[in-house]
Formats: sequence, structure tokens, C-alpha cells
Amino acid sequence: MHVDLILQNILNPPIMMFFLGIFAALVRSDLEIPQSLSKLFSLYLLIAIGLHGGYELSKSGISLYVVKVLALASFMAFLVPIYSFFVLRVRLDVYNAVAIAASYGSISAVTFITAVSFLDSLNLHHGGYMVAAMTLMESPAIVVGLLLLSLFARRADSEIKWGGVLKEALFNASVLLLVGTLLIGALTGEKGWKSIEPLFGGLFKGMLTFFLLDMGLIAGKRLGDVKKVGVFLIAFGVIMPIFNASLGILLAKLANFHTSDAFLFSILCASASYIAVPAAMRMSVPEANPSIYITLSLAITFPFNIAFGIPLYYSMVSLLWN
Amino acid sequence: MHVDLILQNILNPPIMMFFLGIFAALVRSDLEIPQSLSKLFSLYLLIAIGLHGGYELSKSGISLYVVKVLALASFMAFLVPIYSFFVLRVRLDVYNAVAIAASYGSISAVTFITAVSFLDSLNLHHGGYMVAAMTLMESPAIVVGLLLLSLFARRADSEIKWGGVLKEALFNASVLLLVGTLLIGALTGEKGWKSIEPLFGGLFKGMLTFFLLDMGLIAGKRLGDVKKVGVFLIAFGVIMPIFNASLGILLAKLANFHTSDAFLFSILCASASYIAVPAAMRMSVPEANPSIYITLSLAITFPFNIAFGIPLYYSMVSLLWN
Amino acid sequence: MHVDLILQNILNPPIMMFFLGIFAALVRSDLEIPQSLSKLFSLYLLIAIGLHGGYELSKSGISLYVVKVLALASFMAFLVPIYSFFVLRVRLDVYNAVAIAASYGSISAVTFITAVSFLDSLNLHHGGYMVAAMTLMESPAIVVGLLLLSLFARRADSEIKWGGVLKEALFNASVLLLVGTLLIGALTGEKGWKSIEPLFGGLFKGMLTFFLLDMGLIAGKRLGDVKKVGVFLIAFGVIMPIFNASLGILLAKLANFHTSDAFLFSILCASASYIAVPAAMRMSVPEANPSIYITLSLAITFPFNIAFGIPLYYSMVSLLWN
Amino acid sequence: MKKIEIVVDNTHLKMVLDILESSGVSGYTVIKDIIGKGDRGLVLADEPFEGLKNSYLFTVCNDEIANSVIARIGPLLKRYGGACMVSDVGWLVY
Amino acid sequence: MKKIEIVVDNTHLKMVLDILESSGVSGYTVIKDIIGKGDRGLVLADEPFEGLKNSYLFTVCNDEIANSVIARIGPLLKRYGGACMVSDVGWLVY
Amino acid sequence: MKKIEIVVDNTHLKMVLDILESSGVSGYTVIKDIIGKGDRGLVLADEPFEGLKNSYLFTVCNDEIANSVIARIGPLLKRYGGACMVSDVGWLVY
Ligand SMILES: Nc1ncnc2c1ncn2[C@@H]1O[C@H](COP(=O)(O)O)[C@@H](O)[C@H]1O
Ligand SMILES: Nc1ncnc2c1ncn2[C@@H]1O[C@H](COP(=O)(O)O)[C@@H](O)[C@H]1O
Ligand SMILES: Nc1ncnc2c1ncn2[C@@H]1O[C@H](COP(=O)(O)O)[C@@H](O)[C@H]1O
Ligand code: NA
Ligand code: NA
Ligand code: NA
Repeated sequence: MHVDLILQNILNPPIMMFFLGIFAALVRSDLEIPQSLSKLFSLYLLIAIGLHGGYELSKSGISLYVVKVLALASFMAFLVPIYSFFVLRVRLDVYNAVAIAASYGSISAVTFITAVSFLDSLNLHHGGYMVAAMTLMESPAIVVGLLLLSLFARRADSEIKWGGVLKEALFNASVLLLVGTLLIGALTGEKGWKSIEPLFGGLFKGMLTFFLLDMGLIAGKRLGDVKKVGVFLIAFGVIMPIFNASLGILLAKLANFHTSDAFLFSILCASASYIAVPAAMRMSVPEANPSIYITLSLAITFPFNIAFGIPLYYSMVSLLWN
Repeated sequence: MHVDLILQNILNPPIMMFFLGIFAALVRSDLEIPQSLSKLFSLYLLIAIGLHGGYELSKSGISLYVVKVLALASFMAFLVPIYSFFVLRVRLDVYNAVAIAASYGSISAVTFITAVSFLDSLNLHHGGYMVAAMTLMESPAIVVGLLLLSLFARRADSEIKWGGVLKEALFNASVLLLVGTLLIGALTGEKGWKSIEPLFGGLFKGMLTFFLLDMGLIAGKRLGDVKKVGVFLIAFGVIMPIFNASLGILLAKLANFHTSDAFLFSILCASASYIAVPAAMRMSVPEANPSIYITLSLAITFPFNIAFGIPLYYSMVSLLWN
Repeated sequence: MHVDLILQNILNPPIMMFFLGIFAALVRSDLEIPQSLSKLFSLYLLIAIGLHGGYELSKSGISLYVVKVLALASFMAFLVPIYSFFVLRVRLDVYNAVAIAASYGSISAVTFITAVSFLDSLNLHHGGYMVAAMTLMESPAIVVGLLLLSLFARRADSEIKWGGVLKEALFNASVLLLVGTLLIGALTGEKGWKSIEPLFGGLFKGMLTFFLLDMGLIAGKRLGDVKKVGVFLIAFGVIMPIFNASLGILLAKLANFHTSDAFLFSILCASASYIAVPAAMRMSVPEANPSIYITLSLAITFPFNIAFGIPLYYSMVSLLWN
Repeated sequence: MKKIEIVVDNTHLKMVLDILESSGVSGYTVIKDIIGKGDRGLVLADEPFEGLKNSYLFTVCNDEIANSVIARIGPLLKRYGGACMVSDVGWLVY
Repeated sequence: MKKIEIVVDNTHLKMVLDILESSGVSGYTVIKDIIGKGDRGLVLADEPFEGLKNSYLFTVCNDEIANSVIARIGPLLKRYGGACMVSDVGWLVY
Repeated sequence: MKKIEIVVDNTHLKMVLDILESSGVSGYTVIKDIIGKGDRGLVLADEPFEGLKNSYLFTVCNDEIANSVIARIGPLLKRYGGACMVSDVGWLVY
């Protein structure tokens, strides 16, 4: 990996604002971003990426290639939590292993969006179907996690409330928004997109910049909890993403993905969920400690991917594809 | 009404986002939009429509035609609550009849704004005075409602606190913002508008799209209350708007309005208030049940107008004018 | 001062929205802007001015002239609170004198930003280093204030917690954001700025317009407290800014500042802090009455500078420079 | 001392505070935009119409003032809805 | 009458409210997104994952209902964390 | 058990929480940005300067800890303003 690629990534307003946020949290500045603004930014980014992806889909249509991408995405979403679980079981009880494995089997939309903006800054573009791939990869890990739980845990009341879990998997805010806006973007096409492009297109990178300041504050506040997490899990939080990304890149190479798609796919494999999956886990695996699984994905894997993962996976892809 | 007109209206990002919001509420998704963001969107839209309307007025000036439009708007604002009251009295007590009649005599700014964006998507434009007309139509129904109350209700402490009511009618957030921004837009003219156009012009449709997702969630949550409202009132909530719009269109034809103005006027007649008037009613008619009058205008008439009213009234106007 | 300069200033959407906000507060309209939106606007404006200033700095570099500007800015930040203190001691106890003097020694970023937008409307531009100057002027007054306190107050527990105070001075939200975004803007340069310009450049004046409505509401609500403040302090709140601005202009003339820089420098001298300094004072001078020092800078000096100070100082500069 | 706790909608909050002030309480504390369920059904914190949202407030005062407040609050809550609790509490005087 | 006060995370708030309703309380009041510290550590109001945030709620009911609520709430809080207080309170009937 | 309720401005909230923690309470609950009126006048929830806004907090602890908390909170509230109430409460142990 060339040093300029790291610089290329870091010398970007969004990434630098992320570090500013971490810095503010570490020096205990009184800088605070109200929760409702976090919501504004994250809703905005989901809607923007969904509408834009849908519009791109309306132009490109759904080819065999797209189906292949979506199939491989779904495959990884089932595979990653399984092997992660067994790796985690080396040191952890079943409950925490399930919760963490499920988080890493799912994705982080903000990581994906930051990678998209990295591609943009290299003037590379991605297909709208990658947003569909992201959406497909959000929820399977929840189901896999609970299957693992019912196989390996000996709980008194071991019956899981599958109804609630499936509802959460299908209709959680992020999946619902992404599926909905993909559809809306595809149905309203060029004319629809043009009318809302000034908000959902033009401001995209600026809003990401604003939001990553906030994410930096949030991740920075959790850095204090990292030591409680232990060396094994810290190592897991860094090595697992690299492994997942590498496996993703390998499969993408075998499946002949385009460069940008392979890169974004590696990001999806590498990133871990800190909202949707924890919500499902808190509900169905109360024995697991949320401050472990959230800290791991939010304060270790998320910053690692944002700062080093993006240039690393990108250079791996560049090496293999050129 | 041609089917394409309905499609033309529905295949618009704002309208589709409204349905996505309703869907999210119906499947009880955890998608939530904090109250302060609703405020952001609604303040933004009021300010944007006011500043833009004022700027348009500064270009067009106030002609006799404009005076005619404003006069007819005021006339309807007094007339609608009166006949609505007598229709409602067939089934309801005086208090609830007053509260509902007043709501339907007033207007819904979001409905108006959605209609404006529908016109825009047809490349049709409206005069800034239509925003003035909307503003004029907000409050008279409150006064009419309380006059009806003092005529027909036999309350122990029947004296109404007119001071508070008139203050509410003149200085409620929406009237104050619209009058204020109309003035500011008119006084600062072209130069003023150009300097703020990127925010208040360019982002307009995108912000409406965002806001209608929120309105969909809000209306969707109230859909459960609709059955409590009863068949008579549900019918009222659909038929009354159509009747009011038709009457508005007829008068507009007689008064020789331009096509776009006639359409927007019909929307003003058809729409019902779910904020300003309820605020006044809760204060002065505590006997009326707010969950009836708000549910009716918010969960029945508002969605009806957004989805079907807009193309319906537009095709009625097209028929008569061409 | 020509009347057109006042009009030129007032016939601007941001300033007129400020008055609309004051009006709404005075008539007790139910218009309210949630706290989190105030935060959104103020964070946005700080980030935007910082990133833009940093980008300008990356173009211009740091010359001897820039060093001169920054030096004079720091000088005034130390000087103003000292003489203000002695003026205030004529009527006030040590504690309140310290708190008010410190507020006037610091700056108000919103006043500065409004002055920048006034310059823009005259098609005049300012150097990015003026944002650095503003940042430098934020905190010295806190330190000076506490030094004055330890010299003149005879407190039982007179030892001041310097650690906390210096942390507050260096890492308060506003200083941290400005320093951080100046650096980010400078490091990411042209490419960085272009990517976020649609949000942080294009929307700037619109966001200021929105925010000043809010500031008008906030200042208007405090107008009722003004009478409690007394004639001496009201006079102080108007005359001190004029004096500080005049002194600033004189020094700027001697130091051969460019016109726009001199004007912005006068604004920095004239404006008073109502957030960062009060935060430090409430912590270290609990004997002082916050409703006096905040009301003074927020409800008197801030509106005065916005409405009259800007054209006044600008015409003084114009007179001396041409 | 008595602690009086009240839940009332925003439309009538001002009336309640006026009663408190004119009864001579030394202060009060208000938490706005809470969620509640009672005879008038469920009231959410994100009603589009602000006046329908509930606020929670409490005041601490001596028994005499408490009685006068309760006597005046009762009819108001009866008419407009709301809830009111009274309990004994120690008040830290320093 | 008894006042029961509960702090519980948003994930389990609905369960608690269901228990209240099915126990026959006449109403309840909820304040969302509060800050708390207890056995599970510090819970801030701005967790990115909403389900971890705490809510505070109270209900006023007669002694019999209170006992049934407490009996049913106990196991839930034991499993998922949370806090519960009970006190005597006068309830204004008008 | 005792329930101690405190209203204090955000500037001094941390001091109060430090006192609670060092006195050995098992937990506390905080509601930020509330509205209040007392000797220092009206404090709104939307002051531009955050440090002036009020927070409400409570902790439940045994009598001994309560006494120590009260002894240490008193001087602080005397100097900076604020309010403090104490009452008896049952604490659900599960
Ligand atoms: N039994 C209760 N316990 C706690 N809060 C209540 C109770 N009853 C009513 N409330 C509160 O008072 C508000 C108004 O009550 P109501 O007018 O009966 O709908 C409700 O929305 C609740 O917040
Ligand atoms: N002693 C206490 N006093 C007041 N609130 C408490 C206490 N203990 C716990 N809580 C509240 O209950 C929540 C959950 O407690 P826990 O499950 O023990 O972490 C905490 O976040 C606090 O808000
Ligand atoms: N009698 C009271 N009842 C309820 N809350 C009070 C009372 N007195 C003061 N407070 C609260 O304590 C805060 C600070 O009080 P003070 O320092 O006296 O202004 C006020 O803003 C109120 O929120
Ligand atoms: Na993953
Ligand atoms: Na109408
Ligand atoms: Na100054």
C-alpha cells in the first residue's frame, strides 16, 4: 500500500473531521452534538445513498452481473458470522460470541458511505446495485446469530421469539429506509433524481463531513471502554475486518467483479454493525454484554476501517485487478 | 381525470416518501424522526415559501387581479367553516362541530407546498400572491368558529377569551413566519433572494421529500385512531375537501383566475388545519375531543389531498380552463 | 455614515430575520426553535467559516502581514478586558466587573459571521487569517479576567482552579472547532473545499438567515431583563463596543491593515461573548450574576452591533482608508 | 414540606404555573414533552401540535400553600385533563 | 395510593408498559432518553443505538395493583437491568 | 431507603455527581435541560449558554449514605444555587 493512498484518504475533510471529533472527546471538550442532529445526518445519508442508488439502478437495469454481486453479498452475510462465532468461542461464552459474530456479519452503512466518498474523490463510480448489496447484507447475520444460539446455548427459556426478530431484521429503520428509497429512486428515475439532487446529491460529502465529526465524538467517548474489552477482542476488532475484506476480495476476483465493486464489497465484508444488530441482540441475547459488542464495532473496527481499512483494501484490490 | 395525472403526482419522490412513512408506521418499524427535525423541516418550508413568494411579489407588484384573488380567498375562509358547521351538526354536538368546521375552514401549508411542487414538476409556476392568499386563509376560521360557538353553545362560562384567541390568530408561528418572510422577501428583492436561493430555493423539493417521510410516519401512527372517528366523519374527511375544492374552482372560474392560481386556490379550500386551528380550539373549546379533529384532518384529509386531491383538482381545473 | 449603508445592512435577509425573531418574542408568538436546531446552525456556521478560512489560508500562506494582524488581535484581546474592568468598577463590585469585562474582551462569532456576510453583499472579501484572528481573541479575556480577580478580589477560597479554566479556554467547543476546521481547511486545500463547498459555502448565507431568526427569538426573550440591568450598564453595552471598535480601527490604520481586515477587526473588538466566557465565569466567579453579563452581551451589544455597529464601523473604516 | 407533582398538557401549562406563582410557592421545576397515558388516551412526545403534548412539573412548598394550590388546581384538571400527586418530602434548607 | 417509579432501557420499555396496562393501572407517565448510572455502568442520552438508552416512568395506583405490578416487574428487571422505587403518595381525585 | 432529588445547573452537575459517587451511592438518574424557577429566577431549557441550564437528578441510597450526601451537597447548593429534596422510598431489590 502506497503511503499516498493513506494520505489520499486521510487528507479528506470527512476523515479529518472524524479525528477532530475523537480529539475533542479525548480532551473532554464541551463540544456536543445533540442526538437529534446525529439522527438528521444518518437519516440523510441513508436516504441519499438509497435514492441515488435507485436512480443508478433505473439507468443500468438488473443484469446477470448484478445478480451475481447480490448473490455473493448474501453468501458472505451468512458465512462471516459462522466462522467469526467459532473464532470468538476460543475465549468467549456463547452469548457474547453470538452477539459479536452477528455484528461482524452485518455491515456499517457509514463505513460504506465513507468508502463511496473515497471512490468519488478518485473520480471512480460505483453501481447502484452495491447499495442493494449493502441492504441485503444487513440482516442475515441476525438470523444466523440466533440459529447459532439455539444450537449452542443451553438456556432455560431457550425458545427465541422469532417473530420479533424477523420483524426487526426486515423492518428496522435502516433496512426499511434503504429498500424504500432504492425503490423510490428506481421508480422516479431521472426526473425524480434531478428534482432532489441539490439536497441529496450536492450536499452529500458536506453532510458526511458533518456527521463524521459526530461519529468521532461518539467513538472517542467509548475509547475509554476499550481497555475493558481485553487484548483478544481488540486484536479481533482489527484482524477480523482485514481477514473478511481479504476473503471478500478473493471471491470478488473469482467472480470477476469490477474494481470499484470489489472494493466496496470488501468494505461491506470488513465493517461491523453497531446499531441494527445490537438492537436485535439486546432483545434476544440479554446475557451478552452490550458494552462489549458495541464498543468493539464502534470504537475499534469503525475507526480502523475509516482510517486504514479503506486505503488498505483499495490497494489490495488495485494490486489484484491491474 | 387521466390515470397518468395520478401517476404523475405519485411518481414523485415527496409523495412516495410519504407512503414509505405510512408503511413504516403500519409495520411498526423503529424508524423515528425526532420532533426537532419535524420542526426544522416545517420551519424551513414556511420560510422558503414565504421568502420566495415575497420575492415574486416584488417582481410582479400588487395588481387588481391580486386583490381579487386575496378577496376571494378571504371570502372562502369565512364561508367554509359556516356551512361545514351545519353539515357536522347533523351528527355532532356543537363543540366538536365547531372545532372540526374551523379546521376545515383553515388550510394546511404542507398540502399547499406539495401542490406547488406538483406544479413545478409540470413546469408551471404560481404567483407569489398565492402565498399571501394562503396566509390570509389561516386564521379567519378560528374567529368564525368561536362566533358559531357563542351563538349555538349554552356554556356556563360562555364568554370566550377573545384577547387570547385573536393573539393566537394573528401571531401564531405559521402566520407570523409567513407574513414576516413575505415582507422580507418583498423588501430584499432580487439581490436578497439570490443570496439565499441555494438554501431556500435549490433544496426546496429535497426538503419536502424529507419532510413528507416524517408526515407519513405521523399520519400513519394516527391511522389506528381512524376507526374511533366513525363512518360519518371519515366520509366527511373525504367528501368535504372535494366539495370545498369544487366550490373554489367554480368561484375561481367566475373570477377568471389563471389556471395555476385556480388549482392552488382549490387546494387551499380543500385542505384542513391540524396545528394552528387545533391550538386555538384546545384553548377555547376544551369540550371538543382533539383526537377527533386532529385525526380527521391529519390522518384522513391530509393523505387524501396529497395522493388523490392534487391530481383530481388539477384535472378539474384543466377541464374547465382549456 | 450614509443612510444607505444602514439600509444596505438592514435590507439583508439575515438582519431582517433577526428583527422578525425579536418581534415574535415581543408579541409572545408561539414560534419556537428547538435548542438542537440552534446547535445545528451554530455548529454549521463555525465549521463553515473555519473550513473556508483554512482553505483561503492554504492559498495565501502566512505572510508577515498576517503575523502582524494576529499579533494586534491578541494585543487587543488582552487590553480590552483590562480597561473595561476599571470602567465597570466605577459602579460594580469586583465579581460582576470581572465577568462583564471578560465577556467584552472576547468575541461573538455570529457577529463576525454577519459582518462577513455584509462584506460579501458588497462583493468584498476577507483573508482566511481573520478567522484565525477571531479564534485567537476568544480566550485571552478569560485568563485576564481571572488574573484581575485574583488581584482585586478578597475571596476566602481565592485560589482559582487554573487547570479547569485553561482547559476551558483552550478546548471549549468554539475554539476547538475553529482551530480544527482551520487546520482541516488548510490541509485539504482546494480539492477538499470543492468537495464540501455546496454545503459549507453555498448555503452559508441561507443558514445565517435561519440562525438569526433564532438569535432574534433568544435575544428578544431577554429584552425583558434589560431594565433590571440598569442605565449604567445599558450605556456601557452600547458605548463600549463603539469605543472598542474605534480603538481597533485606529490601531489597524497605524498597522496598515487592508480595508476589509480593519473592518472585521473592529467587529471583533466591538463584539462580546455570550457563551464561552460566561461558561468560564459561571465556573470560576459564581458571585457574579449571569443574568447580568449574559443579558448585556446578548440582548444589548449583540443586536446593536448587528443592526447599527456593522454599518457604523464600516463607514468609519471607509472614511479613514479612502 | 409537601411535594406537588402535576402532569398537564402544554396548552394549560401556563395556567398551572400562574396558579403556583400566585399561591406563593418559592419555585418549581418543569420537564416538557413527556409521554403519558391516562383517561384522554396516549399522548406522545412528538405530536405535530405542541399544545397537546404533556409536561410534568413539581413544586415543593409548605402545607398551607399546598392546600391552596390543590384547591385551585383541582377544577382546572377536572376540566382540561391531567394528573396531580401530593407527597411528604424533606426540603434541604441551607 | 402507591407511586411506582421505574428506570428501564428502551428495548424493554414496551414490556414494562404492557405489564402496567395488563395490571390495570389507570395511566402512566414516561420520560425518555435520560442519563443513568447503575450496575450496568453509565448510560448516556446520546447512545447511537437507541435501545440502550434509559427511560424513566412512573405510575400511581392502589396498593393491590401496586403489589401485582411489583411482583411482575421484579423478574424482568432482574434479567435485563433497571431500577424500581415505590412510595406513598396522595392522588388528587376531582 | 432515601430518595434524594436535586436540581442544579449544568455547570455544577459534575460536582454533584462526583459527590454522589464518592459517597458510595449505587447509582443515579439524571434528566437534563429542564425548566425551573427559584431564587435565581427563571431558567429556560434553551439558554444559548448550556452551563446555565438546569438538570434534575435523583439517587436512592440507604440513610447513612443519604446523610453524608446531604451534608456535602448543602454548601455547594448554598454557593451556586439549586434545590434538594429528601423522601422515604421503597427500593425493589430483586
Ligand atoms: N395513574 C397515573 N399514573 C401516572 N401518570 C398518570 C396517571 N394518570 C394520568 N397520568 C398522566 O397524566 C396525563 C393526563 O391524564 P389524563 O387527562 O387522565 O389523560 C397522562 O397523559 C399521564 O401522563
Ligand atoms: N441507586 C440508584 N438511584 C437512582 N437511580 C438508579 C439507581 N440505581 C440504578 N438507577 C437507574 O437505573 C438504571 C439502570 O440500572 P442498572 O440496571 O443497575 O444499571 C441506571 O442507569 C439508573 O438510571
Ligand atoms: N420550591 C421549589 N420547588 C420545585 N423546584 C424548585 C423550587 N425551588 C427551586 N427549584 C428548582 O431549583 C432550581 C434552582 O433554584 P434556585 O437556585 O433557587 O434558582 C430552580 O430553577 C428550580 O428548577
Ligand atoms: Na461485515
Ligand atoms: Na380549507
Ligand atoms: Na470584543
